Amino acid sequence: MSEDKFMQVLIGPQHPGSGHMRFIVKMDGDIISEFEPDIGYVHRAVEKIAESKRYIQIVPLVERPILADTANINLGYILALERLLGIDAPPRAQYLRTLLAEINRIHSHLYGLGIHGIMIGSSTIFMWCFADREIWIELAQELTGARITYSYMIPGGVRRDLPNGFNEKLSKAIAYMEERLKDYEKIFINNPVVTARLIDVGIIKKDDAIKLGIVGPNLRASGVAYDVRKIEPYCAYPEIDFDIIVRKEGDAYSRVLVRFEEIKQSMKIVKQVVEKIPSGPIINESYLKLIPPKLREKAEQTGIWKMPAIFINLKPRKGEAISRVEAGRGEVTHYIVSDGSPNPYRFRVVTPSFRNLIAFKYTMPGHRLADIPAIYGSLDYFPPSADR
Amino acid sequence: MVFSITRSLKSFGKFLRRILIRIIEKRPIRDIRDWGISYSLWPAHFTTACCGAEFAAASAPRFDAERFGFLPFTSARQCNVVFIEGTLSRKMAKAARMVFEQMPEPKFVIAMGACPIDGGIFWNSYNIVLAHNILPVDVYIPGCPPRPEAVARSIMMLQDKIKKMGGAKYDELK
Amino acid sequence: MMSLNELKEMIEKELGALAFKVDSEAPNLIIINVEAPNLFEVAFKLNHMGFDHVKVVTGTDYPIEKKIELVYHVSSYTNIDLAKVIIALKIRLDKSNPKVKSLVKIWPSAEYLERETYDLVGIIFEDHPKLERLLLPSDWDQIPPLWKDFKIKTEGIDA
Amino acid sequence: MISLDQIIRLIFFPPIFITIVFPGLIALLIVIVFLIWLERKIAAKVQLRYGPLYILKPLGGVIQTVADLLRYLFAEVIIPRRADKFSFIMAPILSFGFAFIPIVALPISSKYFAFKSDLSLLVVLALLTIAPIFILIIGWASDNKFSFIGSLREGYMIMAYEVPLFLSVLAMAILYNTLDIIEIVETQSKWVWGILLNPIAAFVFLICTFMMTARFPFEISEAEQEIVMGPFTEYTGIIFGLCMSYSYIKLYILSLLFAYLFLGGWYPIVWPFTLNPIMPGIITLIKGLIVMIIGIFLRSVYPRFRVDQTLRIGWEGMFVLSIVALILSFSLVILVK
Repeated sequence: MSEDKFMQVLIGPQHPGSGHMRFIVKMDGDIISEFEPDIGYVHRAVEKIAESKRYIQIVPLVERPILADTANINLGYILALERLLGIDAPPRAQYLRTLLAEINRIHSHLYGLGIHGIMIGSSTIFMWCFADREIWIELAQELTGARITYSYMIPGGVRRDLPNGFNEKLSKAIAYMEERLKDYEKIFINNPVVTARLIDVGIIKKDDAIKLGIVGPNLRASGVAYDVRKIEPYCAYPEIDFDIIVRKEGDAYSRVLVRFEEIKQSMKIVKQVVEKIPSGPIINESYLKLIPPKLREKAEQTGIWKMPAIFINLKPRKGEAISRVEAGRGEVTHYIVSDGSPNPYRFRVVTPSFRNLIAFKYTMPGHRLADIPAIYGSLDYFPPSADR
Repeated sequence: MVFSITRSLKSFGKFLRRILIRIIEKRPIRDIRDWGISYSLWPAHFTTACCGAEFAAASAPRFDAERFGFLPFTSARQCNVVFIEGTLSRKMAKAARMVFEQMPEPKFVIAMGACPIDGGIFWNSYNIVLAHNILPVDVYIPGCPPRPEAVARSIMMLQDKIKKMGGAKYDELK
Repeated sequence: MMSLNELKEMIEKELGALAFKVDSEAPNLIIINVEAPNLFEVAFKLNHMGFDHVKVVTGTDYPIEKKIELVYHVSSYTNIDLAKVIIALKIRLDKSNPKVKSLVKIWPSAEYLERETYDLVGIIFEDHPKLERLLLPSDWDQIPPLWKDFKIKTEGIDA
Repeated sequence: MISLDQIIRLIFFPPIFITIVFPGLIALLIVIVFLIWLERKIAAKVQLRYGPLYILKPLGGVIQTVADLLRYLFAEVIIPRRADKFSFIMAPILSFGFAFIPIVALPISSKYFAFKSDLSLLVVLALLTIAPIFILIIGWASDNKFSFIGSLREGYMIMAYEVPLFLSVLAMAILYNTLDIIEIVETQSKWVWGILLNPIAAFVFLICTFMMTARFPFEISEAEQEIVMGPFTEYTGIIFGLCMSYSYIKLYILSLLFAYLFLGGWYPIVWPFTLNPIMPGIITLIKGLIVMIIGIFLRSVYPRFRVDQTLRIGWEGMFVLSIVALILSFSLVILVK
């Protein structure tokens, strides 16, 4: 223990409430006076490795750091790549992308809600969220063939068509989830202990949220109606009706509520997507041409497409492209610099967790030690995605 | 004088410890111990990378690793399994080694995912460490990320290793 | 609603001689090329216009020209019109002496982004509140990993 | 030669039976093993899981805690280099001991007890208050910041739960006009159960029990996500086993005390075998178990409070309520007279 009146506490990386990072906390009694997140424990150099990989190989690479929200991160990369290639996905593919992105958003929010629950000691909400998350994971698995690393979006389209009987399963899942959300309200949202722990804790005011550049539900909980899906609509979002959930308080509880309501909004979107989805090809015609007619016929019957061989040697034009996508945790920005070769010259991805990191430093001071997990959970921070 | 007493006490302690270990390693006691340990594998809360998401799913209702007596617990001191969940970065490798050394014996290591085996998709990264370079891994789970069923399988494999192959040895006998 | 061209003209008028080239490549992107000494002033004016946060800070190494290109992608939360575009603020720095004035005072959201750029690309931001290693281990002693002369293994024959 | 008869008589000799069999060591061990399993199992049930299962599938893995105990028993005991070795080892043993000793003062029935005293209720409570002091010593001896913070939290909590607890017991003592547990139970058998006479005191006692035994939502001193394992962060092996059982022992004793004070002790049914200590013992145990199960069930409903909130509940909620309970008791006594 240091001699002055401050005590320095190091929390993590092996700590039940830290995740894959370390907090360097300076305590004045029970009050935090300085808070410094020490990240980099999961830094695996995605950006450097991407420079050694072909464009299509980066699709699975960008997913790995953000395992809880792979579809959205992938979508962002594909959008940036498509801008470089000057190609666009057909309408059906756009709807399928939206479908997967929203399913992923639901289970990403459930993940965040569950982790937040266990952070303040409610193991039940953790278990429930993770149990119900499996339902959405299974739907996505049915659609894409993988549990969480979908690699579903490819330049110019998607990998697979909607499987048979998907709509019934989806409507069943939505009906079930709506019932469950009522249970969540009983055990978590309206629990007196939860409200006592979260209300007026970790307040980020509107001005601060803008200044610090917070993203996603955390930003919207502070009263800023910023959602990339509305500001710069991509995929099928322009044709779909949904609301941006905004709350004014900016405390940990309102962040939970925003996430909670967004699950409902996502289910609304998913419902509309399966109703409105147009028929047609799922890959851009210019790539479809490259598939031999026999294989193409077979693919149209089964709905499973084999990727054309050209994908290994995609050569975008020289230049750069930036894309932004509203992922579950917030805005993902992909920035690609191409020099015309099959490998990107520079690949940059800024994930929502990395943008939210700054919130730790400026929100925590003034709170108690016991508030660290409450605020940490409410920010829905996913360390591997911040470290990349 | 005092110094020599403490030294002799220490050596007596070591001697006692060795005798105790000999007794414990005898047949009936060893079997009881192995049975107890194999159903009480508690990993420490130590998430090294993104496979942690699937690890969490493994202890969640659909897969429920607690059926095997597998309970993620708080600190290294009270646990006996280090669960390497995915890539070990250089910074994290130091922590992993420290966590392993803090654990009381007998202790085990399960390495999850392709990254601890050979680097996986990050094989050419400058910042990763392979698990076997720093820890004696008992069970590997291949996959990127492995499914929660595979995690459950790894627990059963470790149980078998302890029960049938005498996996739970104290360090002095290894 | 403001069209992209109107916005471009507005920015050109606002910045005047400070920016030597303003153009737009994509429908949502305006690129402003700036000389390093003018960066702080340009950023100040952009912030005044309503671009209130930094999205991305990227450093790209160009070894042949011995330059490092530093890009700030800036946008707005408060102004819906401005939110629809992203401004790329580009500065070219000498690789031998990559120093630039930090923009944290103008955009606090750049703090960790700049720190990461310092960590991985080696650009030194003057006046930064805490310019230390972020992602790399603190005992890292090699050249910044995102420089092109930092080689990693690649697939193929040379692997 | 000692005959079988003598052995039986020795076993059923009250001081031995009470300390060794019931409610002493053996019953305690079984109850703790059962309780920890039940805690995990109930939580699992609420959480749509199975909980511990494969260790003994036909009985739902009821011996899971035995396996955990075995692991603790055979695990290496690590004493950190910077710890104060003597107090590091002695403090948990003593806290375990002092938490256990009050059992001696618990009677099984009006004719079967280890010793009869006019102040047996006071003895139990007084001995129980000693144990937390060793938790403070543990925090100091471990030289770990989390242990230190955890034991400080325990220190803050001691006052907050003990004063209302004592006041609620005092309220009941006024009502029964005695401090002897046996007489308390006998009085209840003549009137009604204490929980009906003074429900406020019962409520305060129950909440303070959960505070004292670190049940949710008052699991403050061992708050996992904040301070790892609280005071016991550095402990390994069998000593950690002692630490872990410490709060369960307290829960056990306080639950039995709750049964004596508020639930009529061994007296719901008039049993025919007066000499037999088994029947009244079982009845008391069942009543105690109900209280314990309520305590462990709360885990799956509530998250945990912050330490300042808990202190506020202790001082502004429970303390005031316990005063109200005192007034209620006074007025009842005056009314009856």
